[in-house]
Amino acid sequence: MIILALLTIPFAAAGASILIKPDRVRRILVIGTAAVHLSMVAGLWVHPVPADPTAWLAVDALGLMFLSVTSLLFFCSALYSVFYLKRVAENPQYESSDDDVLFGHRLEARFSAWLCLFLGSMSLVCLCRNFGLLWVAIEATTLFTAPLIFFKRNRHSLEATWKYLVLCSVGIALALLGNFFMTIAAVVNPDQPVSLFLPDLIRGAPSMHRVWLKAAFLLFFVGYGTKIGLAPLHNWLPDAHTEAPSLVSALLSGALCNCSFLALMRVQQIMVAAGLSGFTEDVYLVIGLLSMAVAAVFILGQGNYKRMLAYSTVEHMGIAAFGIGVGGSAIFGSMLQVVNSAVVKSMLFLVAGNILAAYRTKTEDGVRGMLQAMPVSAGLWIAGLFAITGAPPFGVFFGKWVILVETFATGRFVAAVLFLFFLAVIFIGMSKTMLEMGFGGSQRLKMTENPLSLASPLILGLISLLLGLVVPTAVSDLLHQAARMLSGG
Amino acid sequence: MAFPMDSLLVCVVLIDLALLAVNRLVTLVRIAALQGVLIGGLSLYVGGADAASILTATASLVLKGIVFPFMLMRAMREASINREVEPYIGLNLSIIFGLALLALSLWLGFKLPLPVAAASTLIVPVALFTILAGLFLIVGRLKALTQIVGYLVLENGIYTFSLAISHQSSWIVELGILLDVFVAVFIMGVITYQINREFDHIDTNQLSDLKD
Amino acid sequence: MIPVTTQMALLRLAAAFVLAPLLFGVINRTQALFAGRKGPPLLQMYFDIAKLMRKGTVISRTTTWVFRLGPIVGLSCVATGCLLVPFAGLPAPISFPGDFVVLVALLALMRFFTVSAALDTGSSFEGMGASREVQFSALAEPALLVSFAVLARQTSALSLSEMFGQVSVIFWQQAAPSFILVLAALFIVFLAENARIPFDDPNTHLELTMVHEVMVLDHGGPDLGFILYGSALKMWILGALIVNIVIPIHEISVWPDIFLFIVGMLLLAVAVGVVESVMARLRLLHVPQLLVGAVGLAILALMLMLGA
Amino acid sequence: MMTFFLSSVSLLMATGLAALFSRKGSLIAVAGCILAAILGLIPVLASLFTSAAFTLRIGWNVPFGAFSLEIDPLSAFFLLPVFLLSPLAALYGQAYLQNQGGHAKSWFFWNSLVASMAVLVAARNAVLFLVAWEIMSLCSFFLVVCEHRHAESRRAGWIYLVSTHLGTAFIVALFLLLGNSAHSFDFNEFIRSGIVSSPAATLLFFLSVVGFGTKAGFVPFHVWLPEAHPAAPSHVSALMSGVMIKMGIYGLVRTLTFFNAYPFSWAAVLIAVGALSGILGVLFAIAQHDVKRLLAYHSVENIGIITLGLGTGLLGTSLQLPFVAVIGFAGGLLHVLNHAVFKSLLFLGAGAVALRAGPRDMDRLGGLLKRMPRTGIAFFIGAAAIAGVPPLNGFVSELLIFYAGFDGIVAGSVPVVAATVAAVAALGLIGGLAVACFTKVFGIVFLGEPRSREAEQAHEADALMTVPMLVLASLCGIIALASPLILRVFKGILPGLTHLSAAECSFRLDRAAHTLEGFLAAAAAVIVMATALVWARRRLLSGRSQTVVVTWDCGYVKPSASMQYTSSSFAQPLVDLFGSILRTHKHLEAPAGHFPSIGSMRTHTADIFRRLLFDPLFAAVQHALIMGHFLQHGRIHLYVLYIALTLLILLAVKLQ
Repeated sequence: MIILALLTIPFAAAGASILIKPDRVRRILVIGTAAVHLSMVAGLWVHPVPADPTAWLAVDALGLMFLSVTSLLFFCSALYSVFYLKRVAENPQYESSDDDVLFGHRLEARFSAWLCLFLGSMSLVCLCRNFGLLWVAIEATTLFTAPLIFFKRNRHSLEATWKYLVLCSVGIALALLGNFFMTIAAVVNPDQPVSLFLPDLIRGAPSMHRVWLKAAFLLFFVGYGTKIGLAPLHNWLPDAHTEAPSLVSALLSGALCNCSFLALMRVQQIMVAAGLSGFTEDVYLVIGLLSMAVAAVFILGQGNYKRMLAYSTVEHMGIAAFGIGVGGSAIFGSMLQVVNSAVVKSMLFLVAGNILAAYRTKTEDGVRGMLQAMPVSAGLWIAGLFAITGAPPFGVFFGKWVILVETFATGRFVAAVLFLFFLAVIFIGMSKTMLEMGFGGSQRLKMTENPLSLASPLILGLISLLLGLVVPTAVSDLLHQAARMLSGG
Repeated sequence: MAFPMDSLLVCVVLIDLALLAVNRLVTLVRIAALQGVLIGGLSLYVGGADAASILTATASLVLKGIVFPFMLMRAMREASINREVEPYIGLNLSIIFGLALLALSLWLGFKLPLPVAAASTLIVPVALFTILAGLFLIVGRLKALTQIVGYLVLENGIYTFSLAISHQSSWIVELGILLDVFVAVFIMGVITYQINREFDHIDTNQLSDLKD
Repeated sequence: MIPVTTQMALLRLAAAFVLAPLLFGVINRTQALFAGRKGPPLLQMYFDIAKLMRKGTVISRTTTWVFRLGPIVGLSCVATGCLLVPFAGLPAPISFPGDFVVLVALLALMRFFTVSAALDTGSSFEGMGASREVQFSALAEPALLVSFAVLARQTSALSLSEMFGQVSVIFWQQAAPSFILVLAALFIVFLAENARIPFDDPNTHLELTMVHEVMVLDHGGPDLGFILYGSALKMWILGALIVNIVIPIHEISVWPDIFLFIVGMLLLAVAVGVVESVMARLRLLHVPQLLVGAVGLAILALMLMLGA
Repeated sequence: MMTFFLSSVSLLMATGLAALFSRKGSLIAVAGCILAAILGLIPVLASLFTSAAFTLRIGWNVPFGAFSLEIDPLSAFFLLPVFLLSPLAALYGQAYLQNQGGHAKSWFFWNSLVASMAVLVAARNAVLFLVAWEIMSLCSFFLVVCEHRHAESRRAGWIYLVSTHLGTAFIVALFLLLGNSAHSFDFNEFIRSGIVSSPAATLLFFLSVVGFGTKAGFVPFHVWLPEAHPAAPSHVSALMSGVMIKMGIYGLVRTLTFFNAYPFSWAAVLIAVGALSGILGVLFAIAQHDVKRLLAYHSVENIGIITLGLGTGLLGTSLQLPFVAVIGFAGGLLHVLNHAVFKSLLFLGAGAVALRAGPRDMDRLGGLLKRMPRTGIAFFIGAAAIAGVPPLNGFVSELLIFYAGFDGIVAGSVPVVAATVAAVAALGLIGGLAVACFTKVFGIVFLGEPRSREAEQAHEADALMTVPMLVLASLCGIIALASPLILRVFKGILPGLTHLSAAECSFRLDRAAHTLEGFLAAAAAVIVMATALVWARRRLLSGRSQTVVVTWDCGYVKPSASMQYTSSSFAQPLVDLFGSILRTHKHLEAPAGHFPSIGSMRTHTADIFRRLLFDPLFAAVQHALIMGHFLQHGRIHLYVLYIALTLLILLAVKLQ
């Protein structure tokens, strides 16, 4: 019941927001949807719903973990969207003529509708237990976000949207092929339909056809990997994150990439069940390190701070993948990493939105003296820098730490050294840019900071700090459960 | 049953090669539509007689043979797109690449023997080749529209592949897939239209402002 | 309490305090002899000090308490040094393992204060002298310490009294080359620390070439007296180190010991006089080389000893 | 006992937070810091005097982590400077920052820094240690960039941040390897797992030297020190230089306790590192003009001395020379305390000078002793202490190290003698050069005539600033005086390091105490004689003429303050002597012509390690990485090609 509600409410809200005329009501509707969604997810924490063994939709630990992150980030973004939309309404240069085919309605209504649809599709990703449906849901997230990225409707956002669409569609097509391969691998009796129901697949995994399963994994990996943003499949990511409105970037980075990661983890569950985790591990390790390397290369000397954050997302997805490859307790590290980096990264994107609103430039050398001009945002920005690069007392530290511990324990010293090296380079690159932005500044400008623009980043920052000071038992239990699903334990 | 099936599959391969060699945009779209019809027909031919299979196969046939070409043609007209394909990799070279990809798909196809008896042993290599040809179209052509066509060809390849497992998959999922592809192409078409408005023509080389 | 020993120790100490200025007389006399002059009287320095003690002072208005404290602390340091160094074979009044480090440190303290006092005047002459002084001493210090290391290794002792108490003919027989090298090093340090030629020319009248003398330009009266007496004691202490090694014969009996030691000291003064007569002052650039050479000599001595 | 400690830490954090949110927060924070220090000193002193260890374990739900604290004598010894100096420097800082215009929020970082150092030293779990370590680094970073409006300050902060981060990477690797072999991240497990000397252990040692050495300031990882200290407010420099860099030493020492035995080569490495740091540190210091930069280089020097002591101790332990081991470690550790006291004193003094006289360039100061008498005398005592002259505390620890070194020379085999002679000679040279350097600093800054108008108009600092300095100055004397007593606390510390029993340690420490008593006797003799001479001088001069005139000027017509020797000229002989190492840049405009008007000379000594090692290295890495930027060229069809190639390569590699 509650599961169905989680899906239907966002879709209903999407429809409603198209119909509602007054902006204020619609804004309240979006926030309300987010709040209801969040509270229902919280309800799932308190009263877990036992999974119906045959239901396509169910909540398991892995799903709940990603669902919670998504719901939380969506709530914060929805809060932030009020600030953003108000500002857009006051700055008419964002408006353009309304004569095109798709966007034949008022701007804000459309934006809210797409946001709600996005939430619905992401919830579907987290909840569904059928591979075909999972694929559909992932494709749906791609399609629903495209208009959001295109929201600013200028040449650059157009270019970004186009790249996003084409690359993700190609990726998703490959994932579809992966689905077919998986079907073939799972064939037992030629005349009986193969179920793509996750528990069935896991049950049947040990007797699957090895070659097909392996090939299916590789297709899924490349397919969903494109969406996750693993290098060298990540090329849409910096463009889309830069050109989208900041709150959309926050959702892209924190929720969308994570949902795709969840899809890949579903595949990984089958691989583990089939006893092929040895086959997958070096793929994860190599691609994970490669993602970190690519992030390091592009973060160093990056002049555009939103792009820098985008590459940091590539890095973090790389770290998560690396952790999966290392296996053992590092999987738990990956889970920690996913949760924490999503929270911090979203916070940073929201703050980046504030910066963009204040300084009207995405290049870092146009932004100086934030501490003077916008002290709270600057504080969050600098705290975010240290949080995202893995300094205690923020949560990201523990994710990296657990992964490193296991990397050493399994004797992968070269990988560990590379890991540390890339982290160091990324730290140098990010700190140089972000600190220069925060500090200095001879101009004595002082801007008023809108509380609406600060509430969401503050919430996210506090959560990250909390997760760094102590990992609550409930959270660590859930993450351990999720990790166990991926380690065959 | 093998003979007509095999010969139709060979036709698909020939169409793929033709796609690589074509210079005119309209022809490209039409050939792609032809391929869609062909594969839709194949799935009708191979699939079961139950209503669901017929429904999905017909839907795919209608979409790929009629709706998509119509949409693309309309986009071309409205955006007054230049009729040349504007290859990034020359047409002759494309065919040579295409043959190499064909060889690669055959090799991969033999590496991946179907565990179930399928309508034809050629299905896997042909499907792979169609997928690769689609990717090649995306990589090797400059216009946004050609990339949509490439994407469609890629989808065709995947659909061809599904012929191998038509008995095993669930029709609801397939419908969902079709729906997604439809929306994807629809949005792409809209974006193409937008691109054209912004940039005057749909050479994606123009779309390279965002870089490091 | 061991009264007899204490008495003897005090006696030797008294000899040091009384005889130290005589060394300057001997040096000057030797130089005069070489130059064919008559030279100042042997007791000239006693006269100088006595005269200065009776005078008033002239003090620069730039100066502070540091300036006045300089000579006083300097003299106290070397006087305490006399308590640490054994003369003529008997243990020093204050003796403990590692006392030679304290001795070196006392010289550093003296330097710290004299240099500060010199800088207190704000005069560039004195600044110049101070600058040179600290440079030379910084290099002399390792040389002195490594020399002590050689002695400690050879005698297995960690206090000056034990060390020199054990230096005997037998040691000379065992490790003569090492000892000679160490003596050379110590002699270089002796000349440098006491501002003698070839490091410094105490009798020059051109400030630009001076090192030690230029630092005390602004001192006068009793202050200058303290300084003169302090430098005499310093020469006595450093000289004693050398003479203690060169004349390893003790316990013949008390008085001959003391006599022999004093003769040794006077001969050292003559040697200094000879060196000053036959050598010119080195160019300042070459001074560090000589001091680094002294460190090298001491290290070489240690290597020889370890090799043997 | 741990309740006191915990309440001290919580008090620091709570009052620190108050500083963040309240207007009067800085006062609350400073008061909290003082109160917390008093609370914290209770278990510290209890542990030091009874050699007892107090432990505390609280559940902490983080992966591999445990909130495990222990104050054993070693921790207590390192906590001593933390709790001793932080309140003094905080008092000073309160007055100092008021003159600089607030920075009230910086007190949050100040209190967090103190708290993190306290937790760091007491931590018995690697995760807790790392967390505290990082918080310490971050807080100190924020304090360094307190005046972030100056580009120089930002640059310095960034260099510091990068170095400390890279250093931390090594420490992380160290703990990971340790945890790997012990299957736990508790320090006690590290000890129990009994790591014997082996190539793997040597790797651990290497990691700890690099990692902790970066924080401590071992050459060549010291490059951040001369940047960060001048940029930070003076009380921050005092705390960082006096206390925080010692956390690197603490880390190294704590790591040493994990090992069962030390190979000779480790000792040789430490002695070499110590000698190098000591000598190069003081040499670079001599060539500086900025007082705080100079002091920063002296931190490098003193860390070198500490390391020489530790290296000597390690040598003794590795070759079963118990006396060398005990006294070497004792000297090194005592120098930790001593350096904390006099270095923070000097930084506070330099801050007072900067505040009241303006320029940081020594060549524009002078004559301040008359204008700031209390600051001057405190600075003088600090300078004498750091120069290692008796009877102050700096000499006491050096004496112990010398003593250990000479004992090694007497008792050891050939390699021991080689190592200890190197240590002794290096220490001698360092001592001589330090005297040169600090006579220069004190002489140029406080003596002579003022060289600029600002210096001329300087006046004494507030009482809130001078009192902490005078307290520290008296500590310099008190520690020296009490040194034979202080040695006793080491009998609780050294067994873990030297692998000797407490009784064996105590026996050797008594011997060292005997030497210290001898030294105190000599010192007493100096003081008695000096007092007598002062009295005698006064008697002699009473009733005689005492004329006050200008300094003798050799007959020049118009003497002016700019004719005085400057710091550059004072240092010139030594700078020239070591020119091949220092590579000082000279900008000389020689006066020319018959009526020369303007001539000038400026010297600048950049850090060779930064200029010739790190800068090129970082530039090369950056260049190599930025070459990769062409991959993101913006062409979508090539992006699709990447995807296709990735897929094909994966298929080809993984399915063969």
